[in-house]
Amino acid sequence: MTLDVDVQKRLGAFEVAMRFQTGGGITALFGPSGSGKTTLVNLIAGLLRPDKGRIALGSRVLVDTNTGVFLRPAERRIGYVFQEGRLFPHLSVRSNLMFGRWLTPGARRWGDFDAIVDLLAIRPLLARRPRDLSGGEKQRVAIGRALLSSPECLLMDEPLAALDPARKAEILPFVERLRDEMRLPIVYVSHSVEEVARLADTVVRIEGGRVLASGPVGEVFATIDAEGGFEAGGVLTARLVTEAGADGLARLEHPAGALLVPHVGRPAGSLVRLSIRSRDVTIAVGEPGRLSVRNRLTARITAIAELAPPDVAIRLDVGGEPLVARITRDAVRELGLEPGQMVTALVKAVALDERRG
Amino acid sequence: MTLDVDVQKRLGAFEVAMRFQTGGGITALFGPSGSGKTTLVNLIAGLLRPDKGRIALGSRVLVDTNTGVFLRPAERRIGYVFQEGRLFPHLSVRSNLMFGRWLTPGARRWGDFDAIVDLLAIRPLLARRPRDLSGGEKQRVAIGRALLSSPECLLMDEPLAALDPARKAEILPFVERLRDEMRLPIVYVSHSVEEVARLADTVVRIEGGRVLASGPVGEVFATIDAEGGFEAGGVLTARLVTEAGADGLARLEHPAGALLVPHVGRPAGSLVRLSIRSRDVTIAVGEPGRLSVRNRLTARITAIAELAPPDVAIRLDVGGEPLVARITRDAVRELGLEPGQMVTALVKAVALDERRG
Amino acid sequence: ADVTVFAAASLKNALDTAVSAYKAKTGKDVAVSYAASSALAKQIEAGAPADIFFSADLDWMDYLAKKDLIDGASRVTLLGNTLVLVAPKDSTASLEIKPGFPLAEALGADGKLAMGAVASVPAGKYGKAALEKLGVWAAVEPHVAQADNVRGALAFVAKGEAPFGIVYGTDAHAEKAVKIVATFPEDTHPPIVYPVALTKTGTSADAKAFLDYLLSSDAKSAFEVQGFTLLGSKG
Amino acid sequence: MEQLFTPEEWTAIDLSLKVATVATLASLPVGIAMAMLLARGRFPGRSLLAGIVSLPLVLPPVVTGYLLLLAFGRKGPIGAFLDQTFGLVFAFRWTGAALASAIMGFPLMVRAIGLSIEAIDRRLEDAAATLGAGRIVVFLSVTLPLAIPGILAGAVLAFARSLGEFGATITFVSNIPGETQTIPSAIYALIQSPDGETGALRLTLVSIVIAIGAMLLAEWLAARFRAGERT
Amino acid sequence: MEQLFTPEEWTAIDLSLKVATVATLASLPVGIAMAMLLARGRFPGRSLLAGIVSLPLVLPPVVTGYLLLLAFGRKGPIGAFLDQTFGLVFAFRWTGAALASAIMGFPLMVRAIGLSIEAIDRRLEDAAATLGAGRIVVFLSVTLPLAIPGILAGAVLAFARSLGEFGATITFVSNIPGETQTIPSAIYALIQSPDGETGALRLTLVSIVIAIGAMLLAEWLAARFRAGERT
Ligand SMILES: Nc1ncnc2c1ncn2[C@@H]1O[C@H](COP(=O)(O)OP(=O)(O)OP(=O)(O)O)[C@@H](O)[C@H]1O
Ligand SMILES: Nc1ncnc2c1ncn2[C@@H]1O[C@H](COP(=O)(O)OP(=O)(O)OP(=O)(O)O)[C@@H](O)[C@H]1O
Ligand code: MOO
Ligand SMILES: [Mg+2]
Ligand SMILES: [Mg+2]
Repeated sequence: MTLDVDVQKRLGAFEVAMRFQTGGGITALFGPSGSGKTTLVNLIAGLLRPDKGRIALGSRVLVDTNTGVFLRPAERRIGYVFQEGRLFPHLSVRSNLMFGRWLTPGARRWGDFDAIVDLLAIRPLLARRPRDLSGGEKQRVAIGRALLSSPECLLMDEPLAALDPARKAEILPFVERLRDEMRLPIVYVSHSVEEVARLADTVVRIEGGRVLASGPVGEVFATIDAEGGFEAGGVLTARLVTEAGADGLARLEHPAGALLVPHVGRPAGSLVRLSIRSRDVTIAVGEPGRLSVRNRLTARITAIAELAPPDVAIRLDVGGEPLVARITRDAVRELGLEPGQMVTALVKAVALDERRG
Repeated sequence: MTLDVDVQKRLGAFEVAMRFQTGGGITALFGPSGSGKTTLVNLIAGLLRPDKGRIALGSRVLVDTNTGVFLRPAERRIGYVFQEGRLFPHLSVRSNLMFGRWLTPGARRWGDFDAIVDLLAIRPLLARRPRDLSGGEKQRVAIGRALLSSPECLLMDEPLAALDPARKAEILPFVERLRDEMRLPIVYVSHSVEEVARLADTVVRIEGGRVLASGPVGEVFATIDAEGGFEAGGVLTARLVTEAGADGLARLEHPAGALLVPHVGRPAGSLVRLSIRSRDVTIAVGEPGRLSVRNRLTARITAIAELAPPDVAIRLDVGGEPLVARITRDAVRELGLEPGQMVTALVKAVALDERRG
Repeated sequence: ADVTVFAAASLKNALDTAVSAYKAKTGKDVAVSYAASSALAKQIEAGAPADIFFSADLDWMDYLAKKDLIDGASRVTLLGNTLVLVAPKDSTASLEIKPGFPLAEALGADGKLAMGAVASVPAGKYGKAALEKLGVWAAVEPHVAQADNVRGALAFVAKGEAPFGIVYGTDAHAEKAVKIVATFPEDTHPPIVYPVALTKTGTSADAKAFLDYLLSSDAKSAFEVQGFTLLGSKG
Repeated sequence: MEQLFTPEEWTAIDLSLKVATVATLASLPVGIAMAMLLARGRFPGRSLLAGIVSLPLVLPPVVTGYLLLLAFGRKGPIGAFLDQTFGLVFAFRWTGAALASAIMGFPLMVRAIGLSIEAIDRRLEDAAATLGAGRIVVFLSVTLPLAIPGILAGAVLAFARSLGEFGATITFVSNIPGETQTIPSAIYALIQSPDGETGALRLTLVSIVIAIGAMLLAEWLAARFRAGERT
Repeated sequence: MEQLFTPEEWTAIDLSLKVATVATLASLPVGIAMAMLLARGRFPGRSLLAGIVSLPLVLPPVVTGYLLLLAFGRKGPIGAFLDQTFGLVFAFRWTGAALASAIMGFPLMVRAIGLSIEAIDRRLEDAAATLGAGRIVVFLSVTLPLAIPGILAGAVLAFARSLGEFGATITFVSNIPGETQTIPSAIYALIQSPDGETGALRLTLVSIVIAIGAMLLAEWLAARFRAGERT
């Protein structure tokens, strides 16, 4: 389901004018603090009215100032995980979770209460009131509440910011499953490059109320990285050859070489997408020696961009896909790297987060 | 200034019983969501009274249930950056920031309003009310407000969770400067291994209301990693040889080899601490080829621990300091690694966050 | 109730006694609504289910008569009362009421003369008339504290807040904390009378029977005990 | 106990309780709706409406009673209409006493509820809307429960006012024992009689006991509600 | 305008304004303190105190006025003490009218302020404490400003009640033109005379105008405050 946004909105002195389109799946909104991400999400949810413009989700027009269409939030069937929780203080955790569910006609319900409660590890909290929850617990309940309202689209505003890595590691695959199994379009705001690189199909880069760039995650991240400050390397698409065995590694085939990745959980032959952080890419000229690094990809240097010292971004063509390596200028000099040169890109196996295509 | 904690507190069904001591500097509280971090911070701030126990900051006893001492929060001179902002809704951002400052006698004031406002990039917000701020903006104002109250100790509960990487990168060194220049003891709650590894002098690992481990960051993290789930590798202490030149790299000397690190900003000869993430360590057997990896440390394998497949933790002795590498079991087999073996630990220069000792 | 009487509040004690005697005798139930005569009159005008109106002055009875809401034939001016000057019980003041008597001087600079509201409360109206007739109103007026009914005025004197007050003889009799300094001669004020009548809707035999009872000698003692004089004449 | 009060006083106590309870409960829905309208509505004449709602507070009770008599009396336009259409009579009935009480307590109720409604974080209502709650559901499931402190306070104020209300009631429905003679009217009548003070005092104490009972009940409910919010 | 009212009526209007204003302003600090005590204090007898504060609402005004007369009259224990110690006299003075008004409006004021205080997020007060604010500073800089909606509502209720108060005032300080004859006393007197209705109506309208003016002022202040919170 596509999301089509073309809106203008003024809040005090802050002006939003954004236009982009995504092809469904997970759309990451990425941008500095105060850039307008939450404002955009509120516009999609219907909590703010655009001064001018149109938002459509698939064939459903949510708002169009030209035709005067404005669906109220309750009519949009969009789940929203707020940046600040917003749990109902007068209801128990259980009632908070069930709130949207009660309001959903049986036929439109999906998701299993118990499964979601266990995934979020909030079963011991069910009888409590929000006031007695920790920051991360509140956020987990908020995620559960939005999911259990059986939305047709999900807005998540920094949903995992307050969570520990272990919890994040459990929830992230679940978000992916929502996209894949429920075919739920998700708008995901995050400051974490890793989260975005892993989850997003489309990235919308926002700054000062405008869209700087939008498009597939690989493309947008490759640009971002060249400008510095971020650590996204690229996204590669590979074919699963054999699923993980006792050693826990699945084998994949990519035009630039074989790849090893932790368990994939998909049938052999599937296309799998892998996100790689630029700082996890090491460049070797000639034979790399006996290293613990598992993945060796044949790559051609397409460009070398200076970042803030001591860093340099090496743009690579890896079997036709872009990938950025971030190394020191010192290394570039010593290895004598230059555009056009063929090198080996080394990527630690454990650094690969598997993504479904 | 040491922080001495030995408290018991019951909140509903949740029981806290924690005991630890830190030697000043930055103490990171690290633990899963709902483990009791905020509860502990509230006890230190005086917002909760322990059922039993004692907390002392240096020679000042903040609370002691045995002697009946209980300093009220206002008497503790402890700045607190709350997990949820808690800005005063009826005051402008400027008044929020100045709130604690007005209450501080001139002689005890430190910190420069303009410098802090600029560091946090909140100057354009000064005339606004908290209601009109974005999530990250609120959090930055909250940091400023706590700092400008000229505290003698700072409690920061996930202060950077809502911020983008660029902003974090600006604020983190400032927190370090507070510790170093103001000699401000800081208790820092974070779920980010990177933040903790970079900032903390002492790490207190908390789970289920108890202290699992506490001690210097290197030690605690090496253990954590061996247990899996985290990515901390270790902390190395090295001597600065030359500060960064045009290439942006400072050269350091460590018993296990030379190290290259981005700008350090300390006089030559200083001891510098470097935190390394386990997944950024590659192991080479024999002479590595021509790689972009800058740092090559001679290491001896002290132990090999299985983690969840496909991972294995290789504990290394690097010039007398512990370091953990996280590689695949596949690589261990192929390279024939075993305890006692001498190897080279490769660490990408850019993966080193410099820390002051 | 078999009969509903709207009666001025100052009649409460006397009428309550009469009602219970009547009830004991006939088994009939009589409900009395006590309020200010003005309020009662306006309620009757608005259709109140009153069978009998027992007013504390002629004005409000006339008001209803003019609107043709009472049965003029049944109207009787039943009771009379006196107007007295009272002082707190421990007061040593002694004054004789005569034209130009030194009431203002007796009050002193700060003392108040407690009265019912002189524009509306009957006792206040009578008091004002009397003082005017005696030629002391102008001197006394700045000292007057007006209460919203006679009981309020009486309370000011009883509690020692006001050195003098003008109330009905019936009230002064019953309040042990005040003493009567002097009684206003009858010719100084319009007659203090309590007319009673059936209303236009009070046509039941029970209503007529109770009114007759009030006029009968059986009821006499109930009124006299409270200090009323029985006029009992029609008109 | 029976001997403590005369039958007439018992009747007054009974009636006062009935009048105060009915007045409070019957005006509560209207009070909530009015508070909602005034707190949330943005329409021309809003301030005027707020002013009109407050009138019974501003006017001497006797005036309010008199206006009620003119409007709701048997011959008054509204009174006649209600009588003919629904057979609903207020004039000189206990229902009229309840109406007078309800009207006198109304401004207090509306203010208290309005304060609570205005203190509600509207972002919670937004959150409910994203979960599929239409306006009515949002109101019933979020706004109303969060306004409970104000609703309870408003009910207590109205109930207490009703117990003390006298001027409007006696002016509107008179002071007919067993029908419209509430405790305050009875106290008034007693005060009028020379030796009525002890009777008045006894009834006053009854009022106080009832009011404190109502207040304790409301506090207990509020505490239960707060406890609910916490545990 | 001058001809619209008799000089006596002008005096009553003037006096009512003075009495209502003084009663409201003078009771405000006490009302805030009492609301704070009841909302925050945890001491035995708290409910009892809450009950006592509400008494003027529960008792018929005449009874309250009578009790005031007993206590604050020249011969009353408190009245005599205040007279001798501070030369402060309430009996038959406009100050007594203000006292009666203040007491009648007090329960309304305390409830409204209490509602606002209870709605305050106490974590903000905690935050102020960690910034070095002692209890008094916390109160003045956080609690008080956040309670402004309740304080304004409480002041309006008390002011309006004062404009309509009559029974307690006349019973306590009687009805002395120029000294204690407020608008309601004047209206009452007019209503009691067969031809006073038009006069009563005129004065009633004056009351309404004043009350609506006060309400608009309070709403404007509240709006300013809310705007302040927002921009
Ligand atoms: N008043 C209370 N009653 C019962 N349980 C409580 C209460 N307050 C906190 N808890 C529980 O105590 C535990 C510790 O809470 P705390 O806020 O200290 O966690 P935390 O470590 O800060 O977590 P997070 O990282 O999610 O913020 C949580 O499980 C929480 O649910
Ligand atoms: N009502 C308002 N009046 C004026 N400015 C506003 C208002 N609401 C938001 N803003 C401003 O609009 C900008 C965008 O806010 P928004 O909440 O969308 O940011 P964000 O991208 O979500 O940031 P963060 O990552 O910090 O949450 C901010 O600079 C904020 O200060
Ligand atoms: O109640 Mo009256 O009319 O003053 O006697
Ligand atoms: Mg945001
Ligand atoms: Mg916490």
